[in-house]
Amino acid sequence: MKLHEYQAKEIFLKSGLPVPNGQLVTTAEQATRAAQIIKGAPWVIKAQVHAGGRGKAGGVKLAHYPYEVVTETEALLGNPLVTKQTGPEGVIVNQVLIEEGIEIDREYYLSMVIDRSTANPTMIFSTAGGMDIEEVAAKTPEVIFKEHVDPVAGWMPHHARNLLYCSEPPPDQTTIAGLMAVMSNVYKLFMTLDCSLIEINPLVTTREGRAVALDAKVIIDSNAFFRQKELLELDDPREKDPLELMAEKYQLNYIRLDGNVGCMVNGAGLAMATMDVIKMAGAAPANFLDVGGGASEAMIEKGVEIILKDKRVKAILINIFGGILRCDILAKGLVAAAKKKGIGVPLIVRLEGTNVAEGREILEEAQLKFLVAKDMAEAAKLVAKQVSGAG
Amino acid sequence: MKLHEYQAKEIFLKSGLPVPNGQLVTTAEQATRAAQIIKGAPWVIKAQVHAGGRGKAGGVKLAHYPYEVVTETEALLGNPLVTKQTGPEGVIVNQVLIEEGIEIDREYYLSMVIDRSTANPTMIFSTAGGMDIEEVAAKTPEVIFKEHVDPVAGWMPHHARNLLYCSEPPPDQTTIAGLMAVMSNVYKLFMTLDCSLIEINPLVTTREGRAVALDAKVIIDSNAFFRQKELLELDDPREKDPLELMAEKYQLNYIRLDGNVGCMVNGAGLAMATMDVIKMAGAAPANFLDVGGGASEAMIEKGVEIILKDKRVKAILINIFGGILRCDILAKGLVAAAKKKGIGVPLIVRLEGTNVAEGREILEEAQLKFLVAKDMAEAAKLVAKQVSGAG
Amino acid sequence: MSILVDKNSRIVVQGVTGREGSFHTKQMLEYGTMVAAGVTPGKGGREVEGVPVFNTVKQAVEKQEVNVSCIFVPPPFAADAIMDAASAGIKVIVCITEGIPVLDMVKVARFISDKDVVLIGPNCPGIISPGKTKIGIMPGDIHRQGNIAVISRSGTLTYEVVDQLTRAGLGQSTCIGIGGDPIIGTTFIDHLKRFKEDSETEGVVLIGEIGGTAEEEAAEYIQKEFPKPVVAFIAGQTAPPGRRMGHAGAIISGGQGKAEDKIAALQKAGIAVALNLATIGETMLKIKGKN
Amino acid sequence: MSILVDKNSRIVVQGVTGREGSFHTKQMLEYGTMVAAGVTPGKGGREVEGVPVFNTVKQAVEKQEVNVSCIFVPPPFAADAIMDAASAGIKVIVCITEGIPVLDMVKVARFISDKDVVLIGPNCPGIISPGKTKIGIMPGDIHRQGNIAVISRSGTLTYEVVDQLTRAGLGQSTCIGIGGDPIIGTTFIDHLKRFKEDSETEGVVLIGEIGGTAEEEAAEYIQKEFPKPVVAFIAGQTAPPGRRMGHAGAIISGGQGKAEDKIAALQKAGIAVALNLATIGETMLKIKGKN
Repeated sequence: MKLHEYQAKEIFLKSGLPVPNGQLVTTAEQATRAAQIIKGAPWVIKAQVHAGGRGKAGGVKLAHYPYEVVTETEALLGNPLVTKQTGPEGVIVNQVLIEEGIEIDREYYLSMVIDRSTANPTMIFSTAGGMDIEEVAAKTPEVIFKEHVDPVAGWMPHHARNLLYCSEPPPDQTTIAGLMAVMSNVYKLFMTLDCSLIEINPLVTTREGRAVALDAKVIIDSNAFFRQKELLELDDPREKDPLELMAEKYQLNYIRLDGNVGCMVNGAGLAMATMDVIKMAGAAPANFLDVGGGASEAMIEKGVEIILKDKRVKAILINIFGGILRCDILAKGLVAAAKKKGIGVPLIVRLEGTNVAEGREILEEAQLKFLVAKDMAEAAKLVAKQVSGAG
Repeated sequence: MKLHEYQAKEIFLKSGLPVPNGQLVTTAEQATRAAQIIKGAPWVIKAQVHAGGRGKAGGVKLAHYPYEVVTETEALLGNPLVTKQTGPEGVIVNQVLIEEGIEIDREYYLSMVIDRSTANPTMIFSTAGGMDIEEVAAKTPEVIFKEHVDPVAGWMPHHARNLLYCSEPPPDQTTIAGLMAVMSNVYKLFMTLDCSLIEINPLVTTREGRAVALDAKVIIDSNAFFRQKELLELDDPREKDPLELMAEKYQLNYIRLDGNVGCMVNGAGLAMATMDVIKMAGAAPANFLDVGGGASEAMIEKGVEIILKDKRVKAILINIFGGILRCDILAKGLVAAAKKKGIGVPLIVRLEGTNVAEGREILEEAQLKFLVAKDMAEAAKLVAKQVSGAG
Repeated sequence: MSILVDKNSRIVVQGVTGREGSFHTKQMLEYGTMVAAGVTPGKGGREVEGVPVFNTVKQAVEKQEVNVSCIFVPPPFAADAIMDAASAGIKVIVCITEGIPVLDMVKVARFISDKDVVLIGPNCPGIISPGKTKIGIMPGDIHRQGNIAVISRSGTLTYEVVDQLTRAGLGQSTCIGIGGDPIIGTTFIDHLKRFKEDSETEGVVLIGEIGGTAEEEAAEYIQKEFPKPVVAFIAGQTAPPGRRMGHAGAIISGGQGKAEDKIAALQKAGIAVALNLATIGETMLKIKGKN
Repeated sequence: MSILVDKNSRIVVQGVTGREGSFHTKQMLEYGTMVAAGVTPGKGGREVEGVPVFNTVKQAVEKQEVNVSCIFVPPPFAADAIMDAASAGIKVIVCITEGIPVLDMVKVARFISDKDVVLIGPNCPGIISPGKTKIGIMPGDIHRQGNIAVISRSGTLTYEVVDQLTRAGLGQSTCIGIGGDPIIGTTFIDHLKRFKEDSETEGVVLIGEIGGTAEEEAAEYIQKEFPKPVVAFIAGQTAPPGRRMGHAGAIISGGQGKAEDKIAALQKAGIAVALNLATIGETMLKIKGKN
């Protein structure tokens, strides 16, 4: 789960991680007041959306006069922001963060992630702050430094020293102390909040040796919500696709994509592979949907409903290899969905595995109109044919 | 550093470790009030002294009427308590803990220590609660169970289960939950307070499944005081030998013993070995004193002063193998002590190692009366002769 | 021969009294797996499907000499269950549980790092050596005993492939689901090393997916040291970056984990990559013939 | 031959700019030890006794190819220093520092448990191979090159014994102070195993003291597997229980760690125990003659 920048910064502040003074506003009036309270000029006006690439898309503005704070805020609020990570329709900006401008001496990049191969929390630090780190990694990997943290002892001062003394000349002692505190706090937060990512880009230092997190990106491991209940409240459903939000409610793994073939599959790997064969057959999946092993009849029904709510969907492919999920359950759910609202688009079904005979029988008895595919390749071909005819 | 039972229980209470209701009193009036506030009968009256073996020595009493609470408290306060761990003069009881009596269903032993060979914090648990654990270990080792804790993950529920399901039939689920919470809290305290020992003997459970720590023994690792400053305030100097207290102030490692040969040595191992040869020569050391490698002239002088404050001392043996500690420093400190207060008892000096020539010269020039020993064996023989003549 | 487990493996099911635990205990018993004990704290003394239940893994080891564990414990308690099994002396731990917090797995990985323990999973279907033993949740009846090994990050996708292999007349030596999480106990390489030594295994199907660099590392190892024929498949060629495709580990992030990079690495290493899932069986038949 | 260190060992002194660090750097250089780098964070670029100072151990390893570290860092920072050295690839770490909290050492011990690292100490005088290299704080001039190894939990007591050996004409192959703390990096047995293989070593003096069970474990090992003559001495025969005799590890507690038990275990294992410190030299001469 992604946090908004302002949420992450509130957490930073509480944990002693220095951030600029700032205020979240949702109206022009609040922006006027914020410009009075917060030290400026300049001020920084930042759209609070989850989509990345906000800066280049005009979601971050600099204001030199109080009136500019207000006009820039007004220009953002309620309007869509189109970034490289949103669709062409963009995302609506509901909240804006107004911050004091900080006089920057040096800029760094700092993040903490899990390194899969070492199975360790790993801090990534770079002297190329404020830039797209993937680009830096591709072009100048020699200015990116990593420290793996052994959970036995956690973050230790020598980790910080290895990162901070990597540049010549190293920062002065005051700055080093400030950056060391930031690093140790980032690790602590990462561990206590079950983060998958903490990213500060840029982390800046001032001429007086103060370290400040100008940006803040935090992602929480959703598997850990059973012990991070307060963090769940920071979830902002407005940032989500309404269909994905609905799927979440029914514990369905649904991701909306750009195509027009709705799919329903059991198992994440098989669902991905199904998307791939659809593409290979010349069509495009409208979604990823893994109903999982423990799916009930009701969940299947809801799944069909969600797929059909996407008006782009021109055909549905159902691909089930019954293991834990039995084919008869799938069939019952499908029939229930059809009875309730009708399906209205061609339906291609490929069933295999546990209780496959019972499943087919249920579908046939219900006199549901559907095409049977004997394997995945055939299913994909059939569905591609349907949508090419329809499209 | 040892904590008093009442101090340990205050810490327990704050960390959610259940203890009986209780009140520390230092006067009979306070005892009267305590008997009114605390639920009884019965009440338990416990002398707060660091020396072990308190129970058998009459330091723990049961009172069935409020007046008994007062009379038992009065009987303890201000009087010496002689236990197997004190000298024959005993220790003065300055404080008494008055507690509600708890109706006991089952008694357990629980402690946490560092296991040297595995280098892990280790929990020791036994169904033989309330008894001397060393005796239990010697007679019925099969009722003592241990769990080593890997610092990677800390205390985990399976550690607790391994200990709690060792007895047949195991306690009921409520009791198990209570004991599991106690165990996990003990581990947390052990780690956060830098303990060398936490011992709860007995840890009892009631018929309703409540777990209560009836006794509490906590020892803090004195090497960790740089990060446990608030714990240092719990130190009770009244429990210490005045000479040891004085030595502590000057960072001298001094332990008072029963003999009459004062010793001053550099290095703990050599100091122990010196005590041993004295004993072997037929005499007995009055103290252990390791002046350490970094001893200054002033520390040597103070060391001699402390040795001489022990009126039983009939001779002094100085055994220095100069390494970091230079022999000339030792000699200067010795001369300074002699000049200030005189030495007054035979002095046997054995010097070796760094700057030994300079050291001997300083002693001779000062016209100090002392015997020179060429090695430790001779030194011990000489000193034994002196005290046998004197004694 | 099979790797890690065989006919003589004695299984303890952790979380045996739960819905999934008891269901699959039955399934495993039916397959012929020697489920010798179950563990659910506080429920010691009962029986599930005729299998005695203990309060601790330690007791199950002492009384029933179990040496392989299969874990169905819910996510909040699964890390403890793995460490419990490892401390009790279990040598092969199969963790089915999906949804364990990744920081719990950081600790688990370090906890077992210096122990003589093999952890399969978590978030995996388990391990099966057809005709000998099945430890996990895969449908047993699609498997046939034979000489092809399968190592996979996915569950149902594996069943799909195994079904295809069986229909193509290619039986399996051992099939392992290594799990779909970012941190898992064993990698492709760990098992490739074992299959290298396994005389029964004549070829390997390697089923990867987007996320991480495990496939790239496997490619490098295979090129250098693995002499048997390998067919690979990578799921998620059409997955968009930044979105978690069901599995916690199936996510393209920080420019890493793309299917195209994995396929390129495998092909560069001279490994036959089936771009179409439906062709895995025939691809294996083809390259096996050549060998 | 010597064990662990020799003429070619390249030393980095951690905490080199401190009082003890700089003093002993000079002493080591005078003895002929190759001190090739020093480390004090924030003081990189300086020199101490002609030795270049770096900000991190990593840099010292990269620039000066050091492979042995000698740590003089104060107790609050010593655990970090040890882990720093181990992470930077140092193979032998000698930690002189006294007073490290025991829970810090719990973490250090686990941290290095799966690394190819030997930790000597903490709270120890170091290691010396007379005539070759001296890494630590022992007075160099009492040592003579020869064939007796010394392993000891104590500092000055070791000097006493070495002096005696030298006077008795018994030179030393390698002398190691393993440290007086409850948790130390290496035990008697670790080094006995090395001395077993060391052709230069013809006999071992083992200096123990009260506390723990390291001597009992050594006795068992020696009886079973160690073929060379051993003379043992245990300090603290007259120490009262429950009191810490200077060293954090020298305490009789919980009925464990008594000198009499240690002596009994050693004697039972057939090891010559010198009850009187003054007779260690002659005892070694006697049993060496017999061998």
